[in-house]
Amino acid sequence: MKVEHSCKIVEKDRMGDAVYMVLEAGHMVRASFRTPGQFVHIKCGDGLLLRRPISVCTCQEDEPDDLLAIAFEARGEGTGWLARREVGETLDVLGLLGNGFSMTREGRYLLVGGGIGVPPLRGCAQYTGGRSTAVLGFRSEDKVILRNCFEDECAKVLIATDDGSLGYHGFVDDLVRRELEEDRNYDGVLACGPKPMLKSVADVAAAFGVPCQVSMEERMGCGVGACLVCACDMKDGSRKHVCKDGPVFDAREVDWDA
Amino acid sequence: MKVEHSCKIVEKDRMGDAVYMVLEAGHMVRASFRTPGQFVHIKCGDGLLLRRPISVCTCQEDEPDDLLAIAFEARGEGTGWLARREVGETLDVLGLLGNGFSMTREGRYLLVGGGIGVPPLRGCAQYTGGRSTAVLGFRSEDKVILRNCFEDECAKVLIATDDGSLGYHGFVDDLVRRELEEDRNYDGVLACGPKPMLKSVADVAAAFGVPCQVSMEERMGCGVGACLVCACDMKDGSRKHVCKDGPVFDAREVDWDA
Amino acid sequence: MPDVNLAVNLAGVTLKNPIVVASGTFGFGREYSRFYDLGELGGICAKGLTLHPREGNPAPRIAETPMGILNSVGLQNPGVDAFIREELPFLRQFDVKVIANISGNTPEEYGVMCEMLADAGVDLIEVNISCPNVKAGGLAYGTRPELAAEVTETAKAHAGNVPVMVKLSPNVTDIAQIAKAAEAAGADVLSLINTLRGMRIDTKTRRPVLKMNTGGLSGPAVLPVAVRMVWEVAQAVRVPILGMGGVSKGEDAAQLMLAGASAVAVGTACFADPFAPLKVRDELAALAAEQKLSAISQLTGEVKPW
Amino acid sequence: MPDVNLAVNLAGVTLKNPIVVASGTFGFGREYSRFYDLGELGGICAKGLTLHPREGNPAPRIAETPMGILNSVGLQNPGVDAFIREELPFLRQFDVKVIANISGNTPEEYGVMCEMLADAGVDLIEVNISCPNVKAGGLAYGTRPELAAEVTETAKAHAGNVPVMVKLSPNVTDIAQIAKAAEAAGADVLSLINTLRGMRIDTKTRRPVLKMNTGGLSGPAVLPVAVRMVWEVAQAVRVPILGMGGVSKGEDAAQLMLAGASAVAVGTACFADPFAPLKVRDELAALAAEQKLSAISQLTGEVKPW
Ligand SMILES: Cc1cc2nc3c(=O)[nH]c(=O)nc-3n(C[C@H](O)[C@H](O)[C@H](O)COP(=O)(O)OP(=O)(O)OC[C@H]3O[C@@H](n4cnc5c(N)ncnc54)[C@H](O)[C@@H]3O)c2cc1C
Ligand SMILES: Cc1cc2nc3c(=O)[nH]c(=O)nc-3n(C[C@H](O)[C@H](O)[C@H](O)COP(=O)(O)OP(=O)(O)OC[C@H]3O[C@@H](n4cnc5c(N)ncnc54)[C@H](O)[C@@H]3O)c2cc1C
Ligand SMILES: Cc1cc2nc3c(=O)[nH]c(=O)nc-3n(C[C@H](O)[C@H](O)[C@H](O)COP(=O)(O)O)c2cc1C
Ligand SMILES: Cc1cc2nc3c(=O)[nH]c(=O)nc-3n(C[C@H](O)[C@H](O)[C@H](O)COP(=O)(O)O)c2cc1C
Ligand code: FES
Ligand code: FES
Repeated sequence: MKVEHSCKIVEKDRMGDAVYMVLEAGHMVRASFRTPGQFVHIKCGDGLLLRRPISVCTCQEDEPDDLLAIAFEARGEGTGWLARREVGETLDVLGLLGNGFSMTREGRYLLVGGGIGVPPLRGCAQYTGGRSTAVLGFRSEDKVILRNCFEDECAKVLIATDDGSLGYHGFVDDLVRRELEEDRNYDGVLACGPKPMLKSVADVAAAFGVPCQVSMEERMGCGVGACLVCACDMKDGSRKHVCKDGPVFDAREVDWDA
Repeated sequence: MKVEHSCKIVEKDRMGDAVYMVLEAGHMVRASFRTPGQFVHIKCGDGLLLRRPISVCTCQEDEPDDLLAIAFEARGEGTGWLARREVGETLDVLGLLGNGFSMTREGRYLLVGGGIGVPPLRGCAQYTGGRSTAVLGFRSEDKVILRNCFEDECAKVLIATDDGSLGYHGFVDDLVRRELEEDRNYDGVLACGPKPMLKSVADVAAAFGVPCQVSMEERMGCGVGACLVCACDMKDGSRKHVCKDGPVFDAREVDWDA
Repeated sequence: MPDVNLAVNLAGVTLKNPIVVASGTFGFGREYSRFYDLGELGGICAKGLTLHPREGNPAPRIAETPMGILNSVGLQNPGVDAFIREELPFLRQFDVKVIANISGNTPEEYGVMCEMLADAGVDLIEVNISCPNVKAGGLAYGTRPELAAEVTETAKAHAGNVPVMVKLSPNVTDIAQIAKAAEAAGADVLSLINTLRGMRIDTKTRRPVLKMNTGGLSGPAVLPVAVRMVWEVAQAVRVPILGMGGVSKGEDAAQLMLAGASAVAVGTACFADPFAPLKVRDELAALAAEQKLSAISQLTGEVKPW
Repeated sequence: MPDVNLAVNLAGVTLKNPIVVASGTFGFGREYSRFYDLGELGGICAKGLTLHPREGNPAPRIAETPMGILNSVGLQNPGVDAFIREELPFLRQFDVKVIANISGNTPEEYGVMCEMLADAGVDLIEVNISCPNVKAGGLAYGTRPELAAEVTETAKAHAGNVPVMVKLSPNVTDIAQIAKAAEAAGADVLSLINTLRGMRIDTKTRRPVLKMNTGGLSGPAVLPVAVRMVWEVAQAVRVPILGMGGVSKGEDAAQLMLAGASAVAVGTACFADPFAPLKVRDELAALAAEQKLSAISQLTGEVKPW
């Protein structure tokens, strides 16, 4: 695995509360891209010992530098620091790390994202060349991100908001159920978002017999599989590691009651 | 005492290995200037818990902001950070702190400085309106700082270098002896520099019966007299504190063998 | 934001807010009184006193470490007499609780000092059994339950109506054991943590930076150790706790309170920012207001362990 | 700059340089082998092993503190058998000393593991008597001299020719006492420090960040405690010391060596920078060259106390 250390910020946009950044990533994508859903591990200033994991939103090989887009919310000290970086500054980035969604370019997937879990699904949308359907959930209309991108890059986009200020009034799992009732011929459901949402989506997918993969979050140390802190409880009683075995897992393997 | 927190850097110059900076200091000088030889306590970045003490080189009341000049060498992490600050940035400064030289504007003093101990003596030179004599020692010619200032602001300037590359080849105490042999009518010897130098100068001054004051250095915590870490051993067995009782002490009171 | 009642109670002593300044980091308050009204604070732990004046250890007495400092002041102080004569009247000008901090070489010395200070009318006596810098006595009392108990008993017997607070050392295998011994011996309040013993070496000169070779570690670096120890002690005793160690933000103080502290002391943070105790107080109040608490004391011990 | 001989000796085991990676922070080396040749390191302490496989503690297992981290992994590992079968052959591909780290619930378990690992041919066995995360056994062994001695003796009796290194806990009143007990019981090397116990509380949820409530503190915050303890232990014993705790720069490693360590382990620093061990090695070599040393081992124990 090639690890690129120093990535230059070449684009930065605000999307509501979130920040979208494009990085020049050297050979990082060429060296370690496998499928959408991988992540990068970013050093956020000198005062914080731990890097912050952020999903790859989209990435592409390019000359001389690969390009890598991330989208994140400033939630605490680390992402707060990151949100204050400007175009031209460089970031210390480890990546691409982890296993993304197990998917093919020819496939057609139901992409289900909640809140700041939406960005990595954009990579999935692009990967499948416009064939997939996106179901995106947000708290309210002003939290909606990347909508235009998904509309350009998906066959169909359904939006839900918790307060009904845009699209369906309710949660994404309702929309997933409706969509699967109409059409269960998806190659899979690919989901990223808060754990309760993932669990509900996994239940719905299981009810329709559609394979479901979920991207899990856990606090990380090394980000590469060495320190074993990012444990994710599996149904069989074992503990796998989000950074190395994941972040994407088969929904059936995860112990949802842990 | 008024403490000004945020001082803007309005001038920055390199002087060989040293950095000269002028700060806009609000009402700091008006509120707390007593005599030359006081110091300021500067926060050097977020990663370092302790402020760094730096002598006031010169200062003046001004409107709207008093002006304060410091000169320092980048020796470690803190002063290294400080040396990288640029005009327009602001520094978190506590000051003016401590007791300077006990002197009068009408007096005529022999000002003795060694290396990075030279800057505060410039304030003494200005304070006595050109009447004083300066004896300045440096390691070599390229380490000489503030020479022109002293030449403008003193009746006489003698320079010594350890390697003889400029002026007298040897140490300042030799020059002090010579000067006092010629003229012992000084109101006092005021010295700042490394401890061995201070001791030698104090010995010479004592031999000629001229009162001598020395500016001492010690590692500091609070800088204001509360934590008692900056102990200086006195002849009488007591321990005074550089930040509050000093940094300037009567040379006869100091225990030079501690 | 709703108004939060900041007053807290330490064994009958009411502090107007839970922020105290830690012993040894604030002198006798004179210096910081030039920055702000000391009445803004809940309490002031004065610099550690001994029966007789002490000049303390030789310098250097301080070293910097990652997010911490080491000190080896060694209890420089003018003696309990001079404190009562010269410093206490000064402190009494302010509307703030005055806590005297004492170290003795023998239990008897603790007793004598308690009597003098109780007569002089301090609000609380903090018995330091944990100072790691003095070779005689200091360390041992804080590391052995039976010695901690002995000192506590003697202090209590001589402190009259003034509550006694015993200050625990973190340099022990089982701090809860020492805490229980002090409580059983009559301690009215426990304070913790004192400094962790540490060392820094100048690799160029090959000398320890501190002239005493080792010193006491304080500052943000020790906060997680302080939180853990306050939590352990809170589970072991019923007396109130003054928590300290590495507090520099309201959030840090809230952690110590949730772990079990009734009040919180700020020490090392004063060096970087003389206003740190007031900043911590305001941030803590804001945090409590956000959580819609009516009284700051509602934080104490409210951590929900897994 | 002159060439400095970086080789050091730990009880007959020659490390080509004094930089080891600390147990639990480097897995079994596979992950970092993708970043650089593991042969660049002096030694690798493998992730802590137990007799049977363990899944460790529930997440969250990590929290950040000022210049430190807390962990509560709880010895997740595939068991000593799987290590010997699957991991050791992998590590053997590299020109690096392999140190197995073991934790047991009983002295017998330590004995069984030592026998298996000695047969399998590891270079050194690190006996962890200090892991603070496992309720059974772990903590107690490291905090009582007689238990430390018992485990050490059993380990030695079963380790054959493989030297035994005993890893000490910093959560004790007197680490020199434990060190002496381990030495007297036959320990060939001592390693220290393991993690200091700490806690962090999320003030919003009022939950400890770690699911185990408390965890082990490591990282730069603990460096001054590590330096002090290595110095104390070095004065108390004659066996060589592997020093660790908060090393992230060559300067830090030099402090531990001057305090008495023959070699130095880098742990937490790997998380921020996978190349940290190599950076520390190079900076240490540069520092030694500046001091005109011909061998890095000339630093060991050379602190000049006041
Ligand atoms: C695989 C993966 C992909 C992610 N992708 C994205 C993304 O694309 N966009 C985005 O906005 N966020 C993403 N997150 C969440 C993001 O990592 C956290 O928001 C971030 O770590 C918070 O750091 P902080 O310093 O701002 O918050 P703090 O709360 O101050 O962080 C304290 C510590 O907790 C950790 N932490 C806090 N929240 C989380 C969390 N949800 N997951 C993991 N660690 C956490 C931090 O990394 C840090 O170590 C992802 C998380 C994972 C595990
Ligand atoms: C009253 C006073 C006035 C001073 N005036 C000047 C001045 O005008 N110009 C100038 O260049 N230097 C001056 N110094 C010295 C200056 O404070 C140190 O060079 C500086 O603190 C070094 O910090 P650092 O982080 O760069 O070095 P480091 O070695 O990394 O510092 C580590 C710690 O040691 C302390 N320390 C290191 N050296 C000294 C020292 N000589 N004196 C006190 N503390 C020290 C630091 O403050 C810090 O806490 C003065 C010192 C004192 C006490
Ligand atoms: C310079 C200094 C001097 C101290 N002197 C004393 C003392 O005299 N008596 C005492 O009980 N504690 C003393 N302490 C310990 C503090 O009161 C406090 O317990 C410790 O510093 C942890 O808090 P902090 O991290 O907020 O500083 C001292 C600490 C420092 C830094
Ligand atoms: C995530 C993590 C896991 C650890 N696991 C072990 C272990 O299995 N066995 C052990 O003896 N020490 C373990 N340690 C302790 C380290 O080996 C080391 O003693 C400690 O972290 C101090 O060094 P550092 O500050 O360089 O990390 C672990 C430390 C961390 C951070
Ligand atoms: S973060 Fe280290 S194993 Fe996942
Ligand atoms: S630095 Fe605190 S008393 Fe001088």
